[in-house]
Amino acid sequence: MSTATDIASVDTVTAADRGRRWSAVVADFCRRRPLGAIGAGVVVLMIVVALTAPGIAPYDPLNIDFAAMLAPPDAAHWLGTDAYGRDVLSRIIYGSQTALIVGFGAAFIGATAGAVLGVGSAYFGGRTDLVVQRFMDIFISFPLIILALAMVAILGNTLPNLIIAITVPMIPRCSLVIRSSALSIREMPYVDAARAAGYGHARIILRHMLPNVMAPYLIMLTSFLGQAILLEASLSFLGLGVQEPTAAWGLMLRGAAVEFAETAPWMALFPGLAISLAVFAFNLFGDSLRDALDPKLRTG
Amino acid sequence: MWRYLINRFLLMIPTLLGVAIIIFLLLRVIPGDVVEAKFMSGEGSGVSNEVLAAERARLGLDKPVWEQFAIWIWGVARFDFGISMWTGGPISEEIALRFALSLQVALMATIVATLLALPLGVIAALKQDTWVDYAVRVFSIAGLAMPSFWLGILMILGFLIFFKWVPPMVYTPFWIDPWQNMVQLVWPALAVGYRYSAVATRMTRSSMLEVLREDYIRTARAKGLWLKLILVRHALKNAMLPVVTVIGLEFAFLLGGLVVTEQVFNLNGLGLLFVQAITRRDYTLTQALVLLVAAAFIFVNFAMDVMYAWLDPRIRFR
Amino acid sequence: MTDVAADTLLDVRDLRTEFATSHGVVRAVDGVSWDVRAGETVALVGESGCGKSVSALSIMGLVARPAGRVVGGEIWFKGRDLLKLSEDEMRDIRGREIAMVFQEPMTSLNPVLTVGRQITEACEIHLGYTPTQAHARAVEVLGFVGIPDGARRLKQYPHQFSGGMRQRLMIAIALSCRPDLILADEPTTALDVTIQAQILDLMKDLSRQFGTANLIITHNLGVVARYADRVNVMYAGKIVERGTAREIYANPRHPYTLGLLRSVPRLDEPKRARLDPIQGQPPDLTRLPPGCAFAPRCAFAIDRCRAEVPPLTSVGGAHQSACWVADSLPGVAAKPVAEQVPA
Amino acid sequence: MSVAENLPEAPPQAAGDVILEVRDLTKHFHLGGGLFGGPPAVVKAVDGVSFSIRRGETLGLVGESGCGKTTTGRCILLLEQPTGGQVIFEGKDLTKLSPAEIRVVRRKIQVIFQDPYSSLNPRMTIGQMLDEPMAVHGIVPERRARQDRVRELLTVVGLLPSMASRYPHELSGGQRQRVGIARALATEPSLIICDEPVSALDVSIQAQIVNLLENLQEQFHLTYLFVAHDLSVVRHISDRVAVMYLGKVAEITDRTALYAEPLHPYTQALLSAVPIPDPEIESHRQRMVLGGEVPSALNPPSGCVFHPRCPIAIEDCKRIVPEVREVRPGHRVACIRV
Amino acid sequence: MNARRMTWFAGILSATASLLLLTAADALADEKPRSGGELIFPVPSEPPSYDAHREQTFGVIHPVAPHYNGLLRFDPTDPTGTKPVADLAESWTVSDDGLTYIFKLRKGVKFHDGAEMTSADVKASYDKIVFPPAGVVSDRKGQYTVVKAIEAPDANTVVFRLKWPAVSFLASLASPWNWIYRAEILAKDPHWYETHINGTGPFTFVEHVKGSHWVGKKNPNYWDKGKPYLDGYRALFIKSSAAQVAAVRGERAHIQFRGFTPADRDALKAALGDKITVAESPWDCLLMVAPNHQKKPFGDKRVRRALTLALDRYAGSKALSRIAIVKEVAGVQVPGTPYATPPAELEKLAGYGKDINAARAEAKKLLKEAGAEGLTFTLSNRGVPMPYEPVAVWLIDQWRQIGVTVKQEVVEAAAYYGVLKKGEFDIAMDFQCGYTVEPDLDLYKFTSRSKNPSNFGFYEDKVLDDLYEKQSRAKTVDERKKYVREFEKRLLDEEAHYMMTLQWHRIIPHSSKVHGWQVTPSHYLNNMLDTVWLSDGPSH
Repeated sequence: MSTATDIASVDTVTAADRGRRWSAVVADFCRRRPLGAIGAGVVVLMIVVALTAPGIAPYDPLNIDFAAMLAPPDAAHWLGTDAYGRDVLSRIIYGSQTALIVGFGAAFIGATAGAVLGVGSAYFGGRTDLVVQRFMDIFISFPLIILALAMVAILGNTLPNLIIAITVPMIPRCSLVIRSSALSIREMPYVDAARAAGYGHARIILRHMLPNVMAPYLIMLTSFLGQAILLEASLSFLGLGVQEPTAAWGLMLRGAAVEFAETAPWMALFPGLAISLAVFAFNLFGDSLRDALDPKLRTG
Repeated sequence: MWRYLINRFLLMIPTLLGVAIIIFLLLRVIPGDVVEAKFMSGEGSGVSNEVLAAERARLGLDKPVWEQFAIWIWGVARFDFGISMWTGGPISEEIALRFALSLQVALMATIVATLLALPLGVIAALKQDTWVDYAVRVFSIAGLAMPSFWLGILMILGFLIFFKWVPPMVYTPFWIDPWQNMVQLVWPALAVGYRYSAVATRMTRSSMLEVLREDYIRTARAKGLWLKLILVRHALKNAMLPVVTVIGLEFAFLLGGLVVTEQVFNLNGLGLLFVQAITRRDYTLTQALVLLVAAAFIFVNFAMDVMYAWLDPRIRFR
Repeated sequence: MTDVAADTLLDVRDLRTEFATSHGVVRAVDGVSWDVRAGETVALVGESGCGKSVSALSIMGLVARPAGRVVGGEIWFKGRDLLKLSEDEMRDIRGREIAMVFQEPMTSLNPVLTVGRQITEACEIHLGYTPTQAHARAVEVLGFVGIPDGARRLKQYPHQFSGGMRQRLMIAIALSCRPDLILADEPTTALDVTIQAQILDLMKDLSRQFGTANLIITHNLGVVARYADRVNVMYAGKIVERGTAREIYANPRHPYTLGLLRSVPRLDEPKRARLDPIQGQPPDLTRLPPGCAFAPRCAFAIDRCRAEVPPLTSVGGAHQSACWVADSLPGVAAKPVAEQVPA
Repeated sequence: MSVAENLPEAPPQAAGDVILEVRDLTKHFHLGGGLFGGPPAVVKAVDGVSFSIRRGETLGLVGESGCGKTTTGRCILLLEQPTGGQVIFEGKDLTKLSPAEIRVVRRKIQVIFQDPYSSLNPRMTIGQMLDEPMAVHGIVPERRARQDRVRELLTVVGLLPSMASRYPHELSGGQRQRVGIARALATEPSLIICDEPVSALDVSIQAQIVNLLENLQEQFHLTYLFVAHDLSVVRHISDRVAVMYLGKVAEITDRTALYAEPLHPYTQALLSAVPIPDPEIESHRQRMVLGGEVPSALNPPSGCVFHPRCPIAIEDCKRIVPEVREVRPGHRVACIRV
Repeated sequence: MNARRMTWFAGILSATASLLLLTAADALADEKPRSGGELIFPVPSEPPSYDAHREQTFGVIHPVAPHYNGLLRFDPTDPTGTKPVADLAESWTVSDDGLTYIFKLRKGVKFHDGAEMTSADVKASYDKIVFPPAGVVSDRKGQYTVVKAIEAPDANTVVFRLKWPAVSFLASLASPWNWIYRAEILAKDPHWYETHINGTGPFTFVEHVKGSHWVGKKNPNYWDKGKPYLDGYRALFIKSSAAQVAAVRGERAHIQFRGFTPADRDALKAALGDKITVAESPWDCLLMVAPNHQKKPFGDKRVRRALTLALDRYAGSKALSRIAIVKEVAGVQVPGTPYATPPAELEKLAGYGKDINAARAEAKKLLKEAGAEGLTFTLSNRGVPMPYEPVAVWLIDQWRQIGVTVKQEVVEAAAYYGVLKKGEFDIAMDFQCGYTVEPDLDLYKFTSRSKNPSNFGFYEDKVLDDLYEKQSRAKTVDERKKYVREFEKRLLDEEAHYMMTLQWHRIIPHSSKVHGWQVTPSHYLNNMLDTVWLSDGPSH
């Protein structure tokens, strides 16, 4: 057979290529999407801060010191203290844990549940799709605040419940997006091939369709990350989020921070900046990720 | 097309019914009821259980849940939303002024968002990956990243400290005193509009980028058309379709979703009423509000479909 | 057809166009020269990625920026080097003097504008027509391309036309300003055989009628055989063979051309036991071999082919080939080199 | 020893028995409509198609886009549920099988798709893709043995065994199509539906794949239903050819007869439209260029669906739906003028 | 007037005189009141209905009270807000047995609709409160169980007959909730007043725009000639406290009658200087910690005592009063009011001592004895930020210092009483607030659970019940004081059934233009606005 020569000459992808693929992809992303790289950098920094909080925070975030109430930023308290004399910097550092847990928790659950529903709905189509979409319509048109209030009122104010409350409105949004790309993937010949090969529904959905909605999934995930952090802050601001004395950014913005906005602006300023920076970074990264992953927007 | 639109219109009914059922049940699952919220607020003496029971009976809360639902939904079907369990006033009266306010803020914010988003999004798309693009994206993402209540607090504080000025405290309908009305609402509209412009800017940019890569834009360029003409005539109308959707949906969200902003700017809008209604367990009012906001949302969705059909001849002539 | 052989309309000299990709720089068009004379039909033939479409876009100044750019060469059109013109001057040439027809009639028309709008706008801009004049012209060109009832159809939208009809519309748009040259990039690839025949016949007729020169870009050797006067065969960004259609088909002097002709089954030949494919895969433009780009797939390659790039040299009159062994190639009908029999 | 020797071959059967028979197959798609939408529009994508394929032969199915040839293939694969008619494969009517029985049948009927870029799951390696069907159907239950089989399959289709660890995007179009073929072979099918297997490939690659398909057919006694629009390729590979137009079979006969002496006016026009890569011949060729466009399947013409474009149509053609009848032995045509 | 009763009043008056209050009485006498102007004030809540008989929120009192009179009222110039004086009643007598109260009504008082006010109206209004007809809700029925009958023997006389003598009865009649409605209207529709206004008060109703504002204008026919001084008033419904402060600061409002935070006070004072006058008073509201006696180990009084011992109330007062609306360290009565425990005596109670280290050492010891070292529990708190949240944060920190780990669980406000009632908590924040400081009203809450459903400690204590009865029927002020003191010691020290945190502190920074208004310990009082005037007329 003559095919042997033909193969040898066309084996263009070398092992070395594959080895440096990851680092090359990262380097390429940084070069082509500087904004996204900055965002990713901040996100990584945030994760590091959250993980090493006990090591880097100068004070115990729960430590009340009435002697140091409302102290302005100085050498002892770089970012000042709050109304209970707690160190603002330490609370921001520990607050990143809450933000990341809520952010990643809600975004991951929301995007994943949305993806499974979206792909399932698209795959089965017909009546299943119609019913699932009606449910998504119902939930998407439900005012967010009511959902959050109801969840918190029914389930209580704990962190997991907060994550659930934030997740619920994300699911239909994600499912809509994922469904539309899953609809086109369902028409892909490789899904037909899987059906023709006699695979079960679960295998086709999980192995052949889900991995292929990774691009929209990741995009939704990163944008949900920012949204979840912001939502958590808003809910906390309304008193529906995590509760004192937990260190959380939204919580730090509420109550005394507003009352003392004029006389002790550091109390509201720094947590507000932390929220903005975190959400900003996640969005920046997510945006660039979308540009990079969405073939329609690709340059060159 | 008509069949399609009628179909979409009719699909609104099961969705709204679903919303109605869920909010109805949700409210009954939440601990506490309006009677408890009202008489056990702690500022008065203990109220006897008989009084509570009598009040519940008066409000019909002692009836089986399905019966309560049937009574309510029958009223809704006749556009009678009943009376507020908290104030005893007709729901329509409770909502009227707040709705006008929320609608106006939503409209103004949408205008702000659109005016910001379209030019910025188009410019960013045209100058993709240049500093202009980066600047627009940073500006818009900053809008997304800043909690709007935070922005609101900063704005109000800024006015206070630098201008010793506070916006009017009470909503004056536009037709009574346009100036007072604007002076009060323009700030929240700006704060919210900026935030929502971010969503629309991003959509405009990506939609524009997508359209600019379309074959027909290449065709238009090959015809030797002016860039401006290509943009306005060939690109914008196509790129607008998803943008219009996003703006429409955001508008619908704004109607009932401005809780925090309303709080910061002290606007007596639907969002605040929502929070009040549910924290007071004012079932009838909460139900009516949820239904109203959901209906607005669904209707805007439907209107978007109509708009799509109108903008896109492929649908119009189907 | 009058003899205007000396009347060169478009003269592309040593054109180079590059694209920056994440894998490196792609020399999509790598020092290509060819010309088109008034009224004739020239073909650019090659497989996907060989640079034929990019050549056309380079002429129009429509290479997608910032990734792609023309880095060298000259494009002489009616005494002017198009590469030296400003964007405004170029805009006056596009559509007015050189028009282009694209491959995908389904996506190349703007879905939200009426057909009339899309035909008339070029006339209004380039020829200064009033809307009324432009409308009259649009009805006229619709007639030329065989769409009756023009006045009514101008009010319709592209989706109300079938694929073949849309390609007629594209041609109508191209014709509307009476250009001297039409660049047709795979104008029939997306169409069915019977429609393909209609469109090609139409283009041929129009070219005769108005004396418009055509550049047809295609991968379909049959289409070239039927319609082109002269043929340029491209491989990996370079022209590997050129000549009149008859010369190329009767006596191909490049192994690639030869391979292409041999590998397609033909309706006019008895069925062969097996086809004679070109071995290997199309080249990766980011990592071309040092010598002749075709050498790795070439059955006739010698050592020199792998070291030195062969220049395009004459193999008889205007017939040119870029091959070190052009003279020793067998004919089309010759016995295939490697008979494929299953093991 | 050939690498392919370990592959089980098709059971030795007398060539010529009918492996697949399609009887009066119809497939209608309903557009629009919905919950409250009133009567939906019906597209008759496939409208009463009948043919049979004998074991070991290749039936070419040609026609222009929208003629129903692909849908016919998909109905046989049960990717679409036929609206009517029967698909009898090895004696069993596929339209009446239970889901469990369908699973078994799917092993025996495989498919090769047109677009080598979208027919491979981009998130799976070549090895996983070839391994999966064998694991699911329990053809090779042992994991290590399956890996050996994957390597064999790759060799059979002319790829390097090492490519098992690659992802599709690392391969060229021709290589991907080879993977597609290997995947079809993995379940040891007896019938393969080739849905335009070469039309998305570069000219220089098409011939490689056509040759490969022919070699494999001989090696494993495969039966092909070769769906394509390229008449030259169909002529090369098919034993018999069916021409479809607007959901119906216009003409069906063996290859030689069809190309030498096409009877249906549509077949004649189709053949005449194909350009021959020889300017000499082209300049003398008489061509029959059809006017008009293919009508919409939503609203097909009355009588003979081809009559509006037919050069020899008469009044009767507008009324009479022509039957597919045997005009000569083995040569069936749906035209009242023949 | 009966001699014994006179003693009573003397006692109260002498107590009043000895008050130590932060703000001296406004310069009512210094300047002559000026007429005119519209008083603008934000109201943080909106009236649910207009009928105060059935409502509980100051959201009704603040905008609606100026339309009405009661039979009695609390003296608007009294900083303690404990002195009942005449309103529609001109004078009254009490029988010797203390069972019959006879009120003579003013003549010539007219409702806003022009109808003459008579004893029938007073009787009908009180009948509605005390003996509500079917379908009418009266929250305060329980407060008037002592009333046997209400009679109107003639147009100007109203007689209340009691079942037993009650020393607090006059204070009950001075309740700011008991507006006098027109009998004829009530007879036709007992719900009419829920949605309409028709009173005898100093201001008439102009409009209520839901979600926006309430406007009243001067009643030209008001019976108290010369009053009111204001041309009218405008109540703005503003929920956000920041916006309320901004309104005062931007001089878009004169005063907010409920109270601002210390931060707001300081900011206003800093920004407006002399234009702002700050009125402060202890507030008759108190956050208490209720340990659930049914849950282990809170049934053990050593644990409860340890928890109250851990609280450094004086340091807490100093710190929290800077950031929250709490300040005074108090027992069961607002400091400065007649029955309040003097500070020196208060210090003897557990957790009120000045030596916090000793107290904490004792607390740790008690915990150890009770086997509750390293105690961990959840503090259930009501979802109202101010002052619940700072107090909870403080409590958690205080308890941490005796080795007790506390997690806060915040329950949304409306669901909170469900949690309390069902006893689904370890330790809960509880709350009491009254319109006047009066032991009968204030102490009832702490009586046994079986008598009193709002006892959220879930305990039975016959001794306390007995002491409550005794103080209520005490014949002299001193006797009553003695019982109140005993009650307090048993409740807070011996048994530590409940733990008091800090007394609320009412801060009213208002425009210096506002005169004639006296801050009191209750935000339900002094809202008739008849005595209020603006120093330089209409300003907005």
